[in-house]
Amino acid sequence: MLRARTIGLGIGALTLFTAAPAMAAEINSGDTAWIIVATALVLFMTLPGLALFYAGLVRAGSVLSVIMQCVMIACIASVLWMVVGYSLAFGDSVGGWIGGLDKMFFEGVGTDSVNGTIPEIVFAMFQMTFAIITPALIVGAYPERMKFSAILVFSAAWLLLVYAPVAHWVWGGGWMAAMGVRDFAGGIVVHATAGVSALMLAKMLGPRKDFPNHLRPPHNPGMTATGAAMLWVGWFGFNGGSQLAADGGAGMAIAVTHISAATAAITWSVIEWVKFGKPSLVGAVTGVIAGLATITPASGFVGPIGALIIGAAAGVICFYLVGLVKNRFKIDDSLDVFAVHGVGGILGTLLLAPLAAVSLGGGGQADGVSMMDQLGVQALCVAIVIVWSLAVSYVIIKVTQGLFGLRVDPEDENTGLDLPSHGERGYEL
Amino acid sequence: MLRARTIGLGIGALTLFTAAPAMAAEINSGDTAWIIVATALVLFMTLPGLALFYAGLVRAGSVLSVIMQCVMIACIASVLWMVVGYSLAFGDSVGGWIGGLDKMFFEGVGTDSVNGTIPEIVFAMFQMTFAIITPALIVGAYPERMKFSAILVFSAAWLLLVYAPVAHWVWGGGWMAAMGVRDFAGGIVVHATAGVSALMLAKMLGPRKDFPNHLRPPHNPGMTATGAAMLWVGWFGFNGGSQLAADGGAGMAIAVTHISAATAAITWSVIEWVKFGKPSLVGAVTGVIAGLATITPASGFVGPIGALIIGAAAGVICFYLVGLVKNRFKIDDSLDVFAVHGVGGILGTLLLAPLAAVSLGGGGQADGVSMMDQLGVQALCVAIVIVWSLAVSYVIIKVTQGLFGLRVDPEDENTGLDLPSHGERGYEL
Amino acid sequence: MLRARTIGLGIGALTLFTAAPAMAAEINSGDTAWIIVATALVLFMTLPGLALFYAGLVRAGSVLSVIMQCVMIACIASVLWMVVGYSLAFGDSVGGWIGGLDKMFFEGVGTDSVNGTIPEIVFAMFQMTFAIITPALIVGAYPERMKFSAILVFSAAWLLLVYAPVAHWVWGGGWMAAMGVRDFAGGIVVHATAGVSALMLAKMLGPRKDFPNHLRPPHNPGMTATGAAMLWVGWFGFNGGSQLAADGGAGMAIAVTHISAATAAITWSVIEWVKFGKPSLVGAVTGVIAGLATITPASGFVGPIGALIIGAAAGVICFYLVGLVKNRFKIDDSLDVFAVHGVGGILGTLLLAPLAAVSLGGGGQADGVSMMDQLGVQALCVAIVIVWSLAVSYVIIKVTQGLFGLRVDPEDENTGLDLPSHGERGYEL
Amino acid sequence: MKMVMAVIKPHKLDDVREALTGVGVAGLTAGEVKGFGRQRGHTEIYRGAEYTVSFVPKVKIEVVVADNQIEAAVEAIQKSAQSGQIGDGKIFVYDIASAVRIRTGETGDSAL
Amino acid sequence: MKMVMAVIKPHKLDDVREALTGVGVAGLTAGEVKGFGRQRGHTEIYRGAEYTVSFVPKVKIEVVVADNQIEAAVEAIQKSAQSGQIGDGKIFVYDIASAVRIRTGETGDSAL
Amino acid sequence: MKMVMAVIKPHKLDDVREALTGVGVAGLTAGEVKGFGRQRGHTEIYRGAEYTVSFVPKVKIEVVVADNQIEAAVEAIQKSAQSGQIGDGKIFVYDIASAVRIRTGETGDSAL
Ligand SMILES: Nc1ncnc2c1ncn2[C@@H]1O[C@H](COP(=O)(O)OP(=O)(O)O)[C@@H](O)[C@H]1O
Ligand SMILES: Nc1ncnc2c1ncn2[C@@H]1O[C@H](COP(=O)(O)OP(=O)(O)O)[C@@H](O)[C@H]1O
Ligand SMILES: Nc1ncnc2c1ncn2[C@@H]1O[C@H](COP(=O)(O)OP(=O)(O)O)[C@@H](O)[C@H]1O
Repeated sequence: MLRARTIGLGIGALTLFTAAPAMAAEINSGDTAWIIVATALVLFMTLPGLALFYAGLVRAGSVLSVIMQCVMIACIASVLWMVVGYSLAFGDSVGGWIGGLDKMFFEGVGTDSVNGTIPEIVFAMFQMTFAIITPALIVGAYPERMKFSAILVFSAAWLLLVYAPVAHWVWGGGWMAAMGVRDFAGGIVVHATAGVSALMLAKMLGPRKDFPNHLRPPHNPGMTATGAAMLWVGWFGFNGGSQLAADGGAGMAIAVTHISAATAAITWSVIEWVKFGKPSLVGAVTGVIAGLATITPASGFVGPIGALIIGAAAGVICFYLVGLVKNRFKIDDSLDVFAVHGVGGILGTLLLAPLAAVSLGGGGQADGVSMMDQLGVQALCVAIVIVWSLAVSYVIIKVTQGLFGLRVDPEDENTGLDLPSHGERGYEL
Repeated sequence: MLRARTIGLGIGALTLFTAAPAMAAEINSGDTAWIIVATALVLFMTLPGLALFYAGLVRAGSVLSVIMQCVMIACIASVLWMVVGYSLAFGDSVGGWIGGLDKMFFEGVGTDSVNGTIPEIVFAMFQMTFAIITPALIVGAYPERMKFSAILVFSAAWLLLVYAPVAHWVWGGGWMAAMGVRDFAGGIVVHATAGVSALMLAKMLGPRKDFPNHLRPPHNPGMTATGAAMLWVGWFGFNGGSQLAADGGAGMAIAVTHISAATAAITWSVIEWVKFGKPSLVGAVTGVIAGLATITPASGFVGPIGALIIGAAAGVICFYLVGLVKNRFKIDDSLDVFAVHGVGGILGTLLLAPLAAVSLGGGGQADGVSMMDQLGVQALCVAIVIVWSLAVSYVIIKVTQGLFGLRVDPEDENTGLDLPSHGERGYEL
Repeated sequence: MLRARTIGLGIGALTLFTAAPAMAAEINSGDTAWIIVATALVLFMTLPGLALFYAGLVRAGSVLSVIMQCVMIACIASVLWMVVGYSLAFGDSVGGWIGGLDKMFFEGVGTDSVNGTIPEIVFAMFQMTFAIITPALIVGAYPERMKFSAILVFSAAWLLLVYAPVAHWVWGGGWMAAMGVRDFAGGIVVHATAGVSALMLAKMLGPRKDFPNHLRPPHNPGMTATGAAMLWVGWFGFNGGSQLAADGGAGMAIAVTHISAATAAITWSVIEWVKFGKPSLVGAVTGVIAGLATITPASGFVGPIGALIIGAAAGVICFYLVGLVKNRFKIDDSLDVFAVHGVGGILGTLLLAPLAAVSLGGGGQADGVSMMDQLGVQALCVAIVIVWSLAVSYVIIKVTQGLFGLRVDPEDENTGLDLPSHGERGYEL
Repeated sequence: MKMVMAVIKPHKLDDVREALTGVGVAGLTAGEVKGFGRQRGHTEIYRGAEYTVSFVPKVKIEVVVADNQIEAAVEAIQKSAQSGQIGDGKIFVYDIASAVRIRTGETGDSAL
Repeated sequence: MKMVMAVIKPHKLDDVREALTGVGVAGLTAGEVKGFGRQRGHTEIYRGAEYTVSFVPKVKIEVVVADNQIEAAVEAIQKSAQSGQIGDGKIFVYDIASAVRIRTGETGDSAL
Repeated sequence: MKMVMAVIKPHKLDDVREALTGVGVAGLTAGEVKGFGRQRGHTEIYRGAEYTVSFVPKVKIEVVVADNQIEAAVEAIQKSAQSGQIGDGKIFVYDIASAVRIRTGETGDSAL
C-alpha cells in the first residue's frame, strides 16, 4: 500500500527526484521491463494507432497526407526531444519555470543513470513518446487543407514552446508540481494543451470548403476503428506506465483506464441509439477515445467506481461538445480534437479531485489537502495552461502564416492532399 | 523446476489461493510486468485482432457491423465483469458452484491485494480480457443477419450465465478444479463454451440467405490475415500469461503455442494444396487459429513435440469439421466458430492428457494421477460443459427471440448491415 | 554500469555462455518478462508488420500472395528452427563452424534450463523470431513473379544453409565471435545475409514484365505505412531485446534505435523534397526502415549522437542505392531489400567501430581493442558473410530452379498472383 | 444489333445474369455505379450528426444482342431484376452500328 | 429520348446533380472512371523516382431525358461542371430507342 | 461522330491507349468492369470448399471519334488489345448525335 500510494502521486511527484542528483536507488528489472514495454505501447499509439484513427475519418484522397503528418511529426518530435526538449522539460529547473540545458542531447543520460527504480534513459524515452503523440493529436484539427511545411514548423515550435514548458511545470518539478497539482498521465500536459491549441489553429486556418453542410462521411470507418483499438491497447502503456513501476498502482491505473473507455463508449452509443435510432461504429470508438482521454489525469488517483463515473461523464459531455463546436462555434476542428481530447482532459483533471475519495475506491487526497483545495489547484492550473496554450499557439500560427502561408491551393483541396502534397495516391485497387 | 512445475498447474491451481484470504506472498515486479503486458496482449487479440479477422471474411457491406459487434461486446463485457462477473467467477466459492458477490465492483481489490506474486487487480484485469474475447468469438456464428440489440442481450446474458460459472468451476476453485481438471488457458472455459454456443445460435438463427451455394467470398482476406497475425501475437499473452509469472513455464507456454500454430497452418495448407492444387491465405491463417485454439488448454503441460502433434491434429481435424458442419449438418456457423474454436478447444483438452507425458517433453501428470484418470476427468468435464453451454444458450436465445426477435429485415440482409444497423458504410474510395 | 557494459557486448558475447554448460545463474523475472515480450514484438514485426509493409507496395492483384509468402515462411521457419535450426546455430559448437545436433527438437531446453538470467526456452524463442523474419525479408526481392513452391523450398534451404551457420559464427560462439566481431542485433547475421541474397535471387529470377518503365505505383501506401509503423515498434524488441536484460543497456538500445529511425526518415524526406518538390509517405517510411536496419548492429554500442549520425547516413546512402540498383545495375530487387536492408546492415556494421567512441556517447571499444582493429574485424567478417551468402544462395537457387522452375506463367503475372497461386482475390469491395 | 443497358439493384446481378443466359445471351458486362432517382438516398451518422447521402449503390449492365433477341433480353432483365420496390432501376435500349470480337476480328452478330 | 453522357471532374458531381434536378431531371446514374485527354496525368513519386500516371480520376454521368429536355440538360451540365480549367470534360448525346422502368414495366418517357 | 466502346483485358489498357494516340485520338475514358462471356470465371477457395466466380475483371474504354477516324480507331484497339486468347473482349460502335467540351462550350468534332 505504502509504495503504491507514494508512487500514486504520479510522475509529478516522482520527477521531483529526477531533477535532483541521482539517488542511490537501484534499478528494478521488473519495473524497467514494464516501462520499456510501455514506451513501445505509447509509440504504437501514434504509429500506427492515431495515424489510422485519423486517416480513416478523412476523404480517400487525403488518407496518406494524414498518415504522413503523423509520421513526420513523430520523427521531428523525437529528434527535437533528444536534442533539447527533454532538457527543457526535465533538466535542472530554472526557478520552476523551465528546465535548463544540462540534458541536451541526452547528456549525462547514460546506461547507468537512474530515475526512481528505472534507468533514466528509459524514463527519457517513455517521455519522448508523450512528446510525439501530443503534437500529433493536433493533426485532427487541420486535415485536408493545411500546407505540409506549415504543419511541420507549427508542430516543432509548439513542442518546444507549449508542451515542454507545461511538462516542466507539472511533471518536471516546476511550479505547478510545487503547488500540488495532480495530473497522473497528462490531462493537463497532453490533452488540454493539444485540445485548446487545436481549436485555435482550426479557427485561424478556416474551415474546409464544404464545411459544415457538404461534408463527406469518413472514407474508411474500419480503419478508424482499428486505430482506436490500437490507441486503447496502447493507453495501457500511457496510463499504466505513468506509474513508473510494475505494481498494484500500475494495475489499478490500467483497470480504471479500461473501465472508463468501455463506459464512455456505451454511453456515446446509447445517446446515438436514442437520437438516431441506431449506434454507429465511429461513434462508439469516439466514445472510447473520450473515455480514455478523460481518465488520463485521474488514472492514478481514482478507483473502479470513479472510473465508471468518469466514463459516463466523458461520453455525455464530449458528445454534446462535438455538436457545439461544429454548429454553434462554427469552427471546423475537423476531427474534434478539442471536443474529445481537450474537453476530456480538462474534465478529468477537475473530476479527479472529488473522485479520489476513499469512499469511492479512490486513493484519497494528498496528506493535509482537502478535496476543495485540490479542486481549486486543479482548476487554477488547468486555466493557466489553457491561456498559455492559446496565446503561444496564436503567436506560432501567426508567424508560420507570415513565413509559409497556412492553406494549400483550393484546387488541391478539391483533389485531396495526397497527390499534390505527397505525389501518391491512397488506393489503386 | 520446482517453481515452474507448481505454477505449471495453471490458473486452475493458482486461483485456489485467490479464493483464500490473501497470503503473505510478495508482489514480484517481473511477474507483474509480464501479466500487465499479457493483459494488453489479450485485449489486442479482440480489438483489433478478432474484429479484423472476422470483418475481412464477410461481405463489404457488413464489415463495420462485425467490428461494431466486437467493440460493443468488449465494452459491455468489461463493465459487467467489473460489476459482477469477476465476483461470480473468482469470489468466495458457494459450494464450488459459483463465486459469491463479495468482489462486486472489484470490492476489496485494491492496489495492495495480492494474487500469487502479482497484484490481484492485475489478475482481475487479465481475466477481464478473457471475459471480453470469449463472447466476442461467437460473433463469427451470426454475422450479416442478426439484430444488434439481440446480439448485445445474448452476449451479456451468456457472459454471466455460461462463461462466469464455467470459469468458476475450472479456474475459480470450483468443483472441476477440485476434480483436478487441467485447462491451462481455456480449452474448456473459453473455446468449448464459445464454440458449442455458436453452433446452437447459428442453428436457431437460420442460415444467411445465400447459404450454402451463392456465398460471396471474403471481401478482404488481407484484413483477415492481419487480424489473424494479431491474434497469434496476442496469444503469447493468452497462453504465456496464464502462467501468471515470467519464468520458464511461461516461456515453454509460448513455445508450444507458437509451434502448434505454425504446424497447423502448414498442415491446413498442405491439405488444400493436395485437394485444390493451391493453398489459400485464408486457409493458412485459419490453420493458425485452429492450432492456437487447440494448444490453449495444453500449453502449460506439453512440450515442443507434443505441440507438433497437437498442431498437426488441429490442422487435419478442424479442416474436415468445417466442411462437415456446412455440408452435412447444413448449419451456417458462418465463420466456423464451432469447427475451429469449439473442436480445437475440445481436442486440446483431451490430447493434453496423453501428451503431457515426460517422454514427449511434457511436464508429466499431476502427482498420483495416471494418464487414463486424467483423460477421464478431462472428457467428463468437457462433456458437462458442452451440455451446460448448449442448454443455457438455448434458453438465452429463446428469451432474446421472444423479447427482440433475432433477425434483421431481409432487405437489410441484402444490402449488408452497415447502413441499416449502424448508419455507416465501410468504404468510400 | 558494470552489468550494462558486460552485456553491452551483445548476444555475441552472451551466447558464448550458452554453449557452455548452464551456469549457476538464476532466472531474473524482470529480464524474462522483457524478453518474452520482445519475442512477441519481433514476431509482430513479421506478422503482420513486414507482410503489410511489403503487401502495400505491390499491385492489388498480388497483395495476398505477398502476405501468404510471409505467413508460410514464418510457419516453416518456426518448425525448422525448433527441429534443427536452433541446434545448428546455438548447439555445442563443432570447431566454431556450426552447432551440433544436441539441441534438435529443443532437446534439453526445458522450463528450467537457463541462459544468462533468462530461461533458455525464452532465448530459443526470441532467436526463433529472428529466424522467421530474416528469410521473410527476402520476399521483397521476388514479388509478383515467383512460384510459391520455389519460394518455400528456397526459404527453407536458405534458413539452414545461410542463416543458421552465420548465426553460429557470430552469435553462437563460433569463429567470428572468437575474433571479437560486434553485431548487436543482426547487421551481419540478419540484414547483410538477407540483403545480398535478395540481390542474387532478383538477378537470377529476372525482372517483372514491366520493369523498369511501366511499373505500377504501390497499390496501398497506407498499408505499407501501417506495416512500417509496426516494424518500428517491434524493432524495440529486436534491438532492445538483444540486450537479453531489462536494464539501462536495453534502454539505450531502444533510444538509439528510435533516434536513428526518425533521423533517417527526415533525411530521406528532405532529399525527396529537394529533388521532387514534395516528400512522399512511402519515402518517409522507407527511411524509417533504413534507419532501423542500419542501427541494428550498432544499437548496443553507440550513444544518441552516434544514432543521429547513423540515421543520417542511412537516409542518404540507402536513398541513392535504391536508384543505383534499379537504374544502373538494372536488377529488379522489387522492394529494395538489398538497398535498404543489405546496405543498411553493412553500413551499420562498419560505422559501429568509430561511433562506439566514448566521446560520442558510445560504450567504447572492447578492452584492449583499438578502433581500427575493430573496424578491420568488422569489415573482414561482413565481407566473408557476403561471399558466403551469395555463393550458397546461388547454389540453392540453381537447384530450386532445376527442381521446380522459378517463375510463374506469364499470363498469371499479368493478372497478379492472388488468383492463380492462391485462389483468392484481395479486395471485393 | 442493339445495346441493352440496365441499372439494377446490386444483389440482383446474379439473378439477371442467369435470366439472360436462360434466353440465350452469351455475354454481358457489368459495373458498379451510383444512382440518383425516386429512391432517395439515406442518412448516415457521423459523430452526433446526420448527413444525407444522395446516391444509392447500383449495378449497371450492358448487353449487346442481335435484333431478334432484344425483346427476350429486355423481358428477362425486367423480370429478374424486379423486386417491386422503388429503385428497381431502368432499362435503356439503343442501336449499335457494329461489333468486333477482338480475339478473332469477327464482326456483326457473330462477334457477340 | 436521348442519353446525355458526361465526363466531369469528381468534385463537381454534387453541383451537376443539383443543376440537373433544377431543370426537372428526375434521375441519373454516375460512376468512377479514369480519363485521358489534354489534361495530362501527373507524376507520382516512388522511392527516389518519378513515374508518370496517364489517367486522371473523373466521374461519368449518364442521364436519359425526354427529347424536349435535352437542351436544358446539356446546358445545366455544362454550366455546373465548368471550372474553366483544362480537364473539365465532355458531354456526349445519343439516341435511346426505348426505356423501361423495371419496377412497373412502364415504357417511354414515363419510364424516366 | 461515333462512340467506340471496347471491353478489354485490364493489363492491355496502356497498350490500347498508346495505339489510339498513335492514330491521332486525343482522349478516352476508361473504367473497371466485370465481364461474363465465353471466358468462364474462375474458382476460388474458401475454407475447404471451392466457389465459382462468374465474372472476370475487365476494363471498358469509351472513345468518341470523328467519323473519318472510326476505322483507324477500331483497328488500333483490336490490334493492341489482342492476345489471341479467349476473353480478349469486344468493340462496339454507335452513333453520337452531338458533343460538347465543357470548358469552352465548343461542339461537334472540335469538342473532342
Ligand atoms: N433519367 C435517368 N437516366 C439515367 N439513369 C436513371 C434515370 N432515372 C433513374 N435512373 C437510374 O435508375 C435508378 C432507379 O431509379 P429510381 O427513380 O430510384 O427508381 P424506379 O426506377 O423504381 O422509379 C436510379 O438510382 C438511377 O441509377
Ligand atoms: N474523345 C474522347 N472520347 C471519350 N472521352 C474523352 C474524349 N476526350 C476526352 N475525354 C474525356 O474527357 C476528359 C477531359 O478531357 P481533356 O481533353 O483532358 O480536357 P478538356 O475537355 O478540358 O479539353 C478526359 O479525361 C476524358 O475522360
Ligand atoms: N453480348 C455482349 N454484350 C456486352 N458485353 C459482352 C458481350 N459478350 C461479351 N462481352 C464482354 O466481352 C468480354 C469477353 O467476351 P468473351 O466471350 O469472354 O471472349 P471473346 O470476346 O474472346 O469471345 C466479356 O467478359 C464481356 O465483358
